[in-house]
Amino acid sequence: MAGPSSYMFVAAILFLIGAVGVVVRRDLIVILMAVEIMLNAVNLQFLAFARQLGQSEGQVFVFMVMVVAAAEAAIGLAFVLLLYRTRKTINVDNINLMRG
Amino acid sequence: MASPKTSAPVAFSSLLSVIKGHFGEVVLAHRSDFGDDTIVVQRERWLDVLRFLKDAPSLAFNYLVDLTCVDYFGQEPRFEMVVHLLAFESGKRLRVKARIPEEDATIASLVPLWRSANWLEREVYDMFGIRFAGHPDLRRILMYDEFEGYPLRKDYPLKKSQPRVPLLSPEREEEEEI
Amino acid sequence: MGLNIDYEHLNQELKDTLQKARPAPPSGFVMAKLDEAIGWARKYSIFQYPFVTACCGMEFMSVAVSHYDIDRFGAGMPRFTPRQADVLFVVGTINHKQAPILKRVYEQMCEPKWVIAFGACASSGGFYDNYTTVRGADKIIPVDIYIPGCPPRPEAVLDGLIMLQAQIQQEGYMNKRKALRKQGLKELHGQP
Amino acid sequence: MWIDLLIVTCKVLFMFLFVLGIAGLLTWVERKQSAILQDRIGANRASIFGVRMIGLFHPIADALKLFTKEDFVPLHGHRVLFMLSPALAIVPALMTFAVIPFGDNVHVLGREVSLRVSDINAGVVLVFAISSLSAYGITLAGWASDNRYSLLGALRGAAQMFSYEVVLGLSVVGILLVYGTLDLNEIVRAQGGYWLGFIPRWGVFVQPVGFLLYFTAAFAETKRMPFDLPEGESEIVAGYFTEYSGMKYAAFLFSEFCEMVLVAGLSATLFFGGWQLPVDVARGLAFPLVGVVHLSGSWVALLQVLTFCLKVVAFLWLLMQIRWTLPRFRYDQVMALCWKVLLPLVLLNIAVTAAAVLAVKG
Amino acid sequence: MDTEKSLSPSAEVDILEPTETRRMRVNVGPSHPAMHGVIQIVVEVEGETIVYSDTNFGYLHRGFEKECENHTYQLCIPYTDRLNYVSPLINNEGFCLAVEKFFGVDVPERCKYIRTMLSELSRISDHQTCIGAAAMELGAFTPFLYLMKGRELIYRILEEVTGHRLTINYMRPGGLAANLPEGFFEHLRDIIPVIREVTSETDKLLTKNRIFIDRTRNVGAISKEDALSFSYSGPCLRACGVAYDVRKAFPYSAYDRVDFEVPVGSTGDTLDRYLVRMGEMEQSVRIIEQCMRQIPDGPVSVNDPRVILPPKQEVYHTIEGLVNHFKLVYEGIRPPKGEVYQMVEGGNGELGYYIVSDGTGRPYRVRVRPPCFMIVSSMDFMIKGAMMADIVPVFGSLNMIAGEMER
Amino acid sequence: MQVAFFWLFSALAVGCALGVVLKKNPVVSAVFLMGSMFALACLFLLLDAHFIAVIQVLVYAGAVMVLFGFIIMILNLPQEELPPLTLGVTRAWGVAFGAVALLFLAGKFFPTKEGFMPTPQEFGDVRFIAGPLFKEYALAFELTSLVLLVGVVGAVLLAKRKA
Repeated sequence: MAGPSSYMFVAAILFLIGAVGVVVRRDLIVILMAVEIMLNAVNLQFLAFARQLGQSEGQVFVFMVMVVAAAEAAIGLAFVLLLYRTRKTINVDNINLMRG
Repeated sequence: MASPKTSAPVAFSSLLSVIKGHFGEVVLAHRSDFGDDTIVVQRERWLDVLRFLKDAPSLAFNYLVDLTCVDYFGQEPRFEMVVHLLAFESGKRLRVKARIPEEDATIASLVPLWRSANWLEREVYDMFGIRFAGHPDLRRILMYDEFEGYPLRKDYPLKKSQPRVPLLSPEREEEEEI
Repeated sequence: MGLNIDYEHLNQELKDTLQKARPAPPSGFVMAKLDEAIGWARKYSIFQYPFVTACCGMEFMSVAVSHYDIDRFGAGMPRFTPRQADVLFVVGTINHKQAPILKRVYEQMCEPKWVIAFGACASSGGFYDNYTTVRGADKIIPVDIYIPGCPPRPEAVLDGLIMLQAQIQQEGYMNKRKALRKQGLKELHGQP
Repeated sequence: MWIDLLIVTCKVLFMFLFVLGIAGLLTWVERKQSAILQDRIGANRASIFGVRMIGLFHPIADALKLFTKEDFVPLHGHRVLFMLSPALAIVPALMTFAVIPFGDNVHVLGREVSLRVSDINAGVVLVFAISSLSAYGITLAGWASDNRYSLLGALRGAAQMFSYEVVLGLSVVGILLVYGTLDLNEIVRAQGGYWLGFIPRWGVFVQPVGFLLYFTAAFAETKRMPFDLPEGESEIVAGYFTEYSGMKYAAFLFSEFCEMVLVAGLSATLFFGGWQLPVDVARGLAFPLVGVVHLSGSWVALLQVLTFCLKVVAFLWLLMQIRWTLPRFRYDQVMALCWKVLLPLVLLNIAVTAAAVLAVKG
Repeated sequence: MDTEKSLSPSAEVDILEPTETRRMRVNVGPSHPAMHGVIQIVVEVEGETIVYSDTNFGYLHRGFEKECENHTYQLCIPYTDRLNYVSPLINNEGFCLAVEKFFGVDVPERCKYIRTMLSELSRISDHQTCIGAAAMELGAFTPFLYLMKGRELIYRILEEVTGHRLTINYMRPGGLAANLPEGFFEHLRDIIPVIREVTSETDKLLTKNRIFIDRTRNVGAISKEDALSFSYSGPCLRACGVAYDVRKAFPYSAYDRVDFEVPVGSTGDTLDRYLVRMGEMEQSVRIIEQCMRQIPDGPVSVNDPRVILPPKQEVYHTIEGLVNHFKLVYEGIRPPKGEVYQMVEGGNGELGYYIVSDGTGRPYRVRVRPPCFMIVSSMDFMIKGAMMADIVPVFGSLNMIAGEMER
Repeated sequence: MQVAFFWLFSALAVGCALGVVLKKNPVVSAVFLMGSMFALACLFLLLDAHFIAVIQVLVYAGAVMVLFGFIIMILNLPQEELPPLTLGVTRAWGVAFGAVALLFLAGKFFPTKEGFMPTPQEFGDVRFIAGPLFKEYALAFELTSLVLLVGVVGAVLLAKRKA
């Protein structure tokens, strides 16, 4: 039987991959994807705990996280588009100014 | 803009005198055989004359019907530019020509007057090799860029083809050429 | 008419030629049946690529309308991407400017493929014999069926299509056909 | 245990055969339907042993030919994704049928068996979840082909399917509010019976606007004629599947037909009473001379399945008819239709329905 | 289909110039479903909006003008058939009228009416093809087949008269190849209602179709002034609101004796071009009906040994006839030295022939004024800033006929 | 059975996540991310959260990832513009941190054998979530709708703005 600890382990690994991805990659879009992985890892954790406790709150939070993630993706990608228009690049190394 | 023939057409003779009054001796010859009025003008004044024909309110040949060229091979000057005009208001038609020598096959472009002259002049360039001074985009239009020579010149042989891809069965080709 | 043609002899000659061109029939009952089935499928499922250039295009449209209805033969579906087409209809005059494009389209088609030269111009250049026209599509790509006429009547087109169907039925399985075509091209180009 | 397994296998098999069979048949129907519409005869020459069967063998010939056609992979495309995307297009279309009920529960071998592959109580949402995946098939296909027409087609397809999914999902909310369940079988059951003795209690009568919106959005999802921009033949040649040949091309064609069947099946299930018979079989069938005939359970089940199939076929006919009548939209028009017309309408529909449900149920 | 990335003969454009998003360059044609196989439009799109386009053609240049210089006048007529191959009779007529202008011959009345009638039939088939093809490219396949069905009937009646469905070679300088066959008018009377019915069916399917209107209204609109500057003529010019029609302005054949209207549009967009064509089909039917009523009996060719072959009776029985026949066939008809320009109203507008004669049996130069050459030259101008999908209806409504445009 | 499925889908999810980070082509990354989402949805199913699983597929796989793909294709960047992985100083720190964390995980959190507590029958049901969602967390729910609205408006504003 796979218990909460197994899920925690998987979720942690996923989170780690996401975090390393954010640090290591330079492509802004991929960075956004890595953030999505992290959010999903958290979701998994939430659900595992909800299941363990037999409560619905965990699921409700997952719901909220998904909404926020979707909004984040939309805004983030719109930002990427705008960035590409102004800077002709989406490489984070080349984007080191807030203005101009 | 009404349909043609709303006002009486200008008589050919008065037209000639109007042009003469404005330019002096620019019309080299004129005739009107088979009912078509024709004037031959100096090549150097080509654009000016046509602009005048288009803009002068009494003439108003504002519609470019056609623009082409004829190769009188063996005569001098060799080429003849031919432009057909229509005065939209009066329904009067006029043919304007200019002779171009072979050694200096250039003439002024009519693109500033009519936009349709763009492609028509490209076609004449493609087919006869006449260069148009002031044309914005003079390149081949019907033939491909690799094509050498100007096919509608009288000295271009009818059957001299320039394939772009190697043709299959060349031996059969030779057979047919005989 | 006063022409004295030995049709018997001509027919025999034609048969012999076809026999020579045809690959050897597959050995074994199953293979033979499979061959036949695939030939059957191919002949009734002809997706055409209409390479329409000139006047013949008008008659090409006519073939599709209710009076003639090419769809009855299973050839009613034009595919405008060469990858999905089986039969290339070369409809109309090909000139030297168009030639590389025709060749390209033909090369883009996937095996097995056939070519129909639709009309006099595509078959032989027609009465255009000058600096710009290619004297027949077979100067550029191998052609399987020639439909004469300027332009051919729709009945002639359907007749040509039925002839093509018969030819497809005769031909063997794909690999063999591929080999055959390669060999043919080698002969045509005169080099490996 | 093994009986359950057997039953599930049977259901899966039946579902596959049904969908594949109907989708295969649809290629024939499409040809014949267009032929009838256009005053032609249509394909009829393919014969086996001299039997022509009004052209029914033509789809078989097509399939066999496409099987043996050369399989082409573009040199500069992404090879793996190019191979993967036809599967991505066709699998979701097939998967969604798992939750569509073909009939009421029946008793077989001493146990109650529902006539659908999977009993998931969030059926409606699952359908939309899975079918939203089919956008990947076309997007990746277009991208992996390394062809500009394909890429344009993929972009159009992604934008279109993405937009219409919103309307599609929301248009069903009205029905969900009325029946208060996400289970498709429950929805169908609630549509049994009559108002005033003769109007069937079908969803379309409670949600007429919802149905129209659903049908439009679903039609757009199938990428068929007025909405066939992703493959818009005269503009971008064949759109996202320009570079596909042979079986992979057939997979795309097939997925399109499967989606049509899905749209027809869902329309019937959600809005037209699904497997509900137009007559009340529970009281027996009254024939003029024979008298009242009572049917056994299995006969009723059979009739229900047949009714469902008939409804699906009727919708398919409608889809065909529309496809061969209308010209194609332009890209911005499709988008404007979705976001400026359908979306406000669908939100209004939800609001009105919610208010009505609240008023009726207290 | 990445047709000819490397073959493209087009001008070099710097696509690296600063833009908002990456431009994509798409080759529309030459072998493209909407381009009738012979025209290539290189478009650069930003998203779906066209920012630059370049039209290339010449993929059906067949050397018409060069061929004519090497053939006798009669032998040029089959070549004219293949100029605008959708309405070949009008092309025949223009060439014959031009040659007749050299000789100053006036063809018999019956011939004029037959020419008018057959020209109008050709015009109907031309417009049917144009509308049908444009509708098909918009995705409406069914109206296309309806219209083609109607066109098929016209082909059949033309075949009855001329012996061929499409490339007709029926008219001669000075008359016609043959008189009308028996039962021609009965047949014509039978098909006119069918043509009207086909037109009204199409009308029902398209004119009030919301999608069709959305796709065509305000798409590819061109103003009067621009249209005249581009030397527009025919239906495309009339859609802009200029009622210029060669048949009205410079009547030839029997057009001055029939009553017809010139349909005119207002905005010059694709929808107007469609509506003008629909209106013209109706007017053409009216002209045909009037011709059927007015047509007199009599010969169909002038009795002029300079242009028309003598009757077979004379060829077989008199030496003058035989010599005349021989000379006409072998050397061709010999117009006097000079040049003429003669125009007719073709399916696309003013179709003019400019012929230079050097007094021999072969024309020194034949130039055709192709109406759609000028019209298509405005293509780049019209589609700039439009959407990618707009190319299809705009191009379809311009009715480019490659045979005429590229000759 | 359950355990086998758990490990299968976990491996899939982790593998796909690695693919997202390691593959240099963003489209391939997106496809891997979709695979990862799908595997996670299966894991949710194993946790009896049917509804959430379906929503996961609908929202992530169906919507968010298509958006990603769309943007990647619109930009259509040439590959060489972005080298996939480079190790600068900060990145080296990142990787080092990751490695340490992984070791820590392996030591501390390695999965034990124990299973879940028994859960209520209706755990994955819609009603089970809907109750608290619309009662106790109604304010949060409404706030998320506000977030979504702001997201929509913001995205449109950003994308429409001329640079």
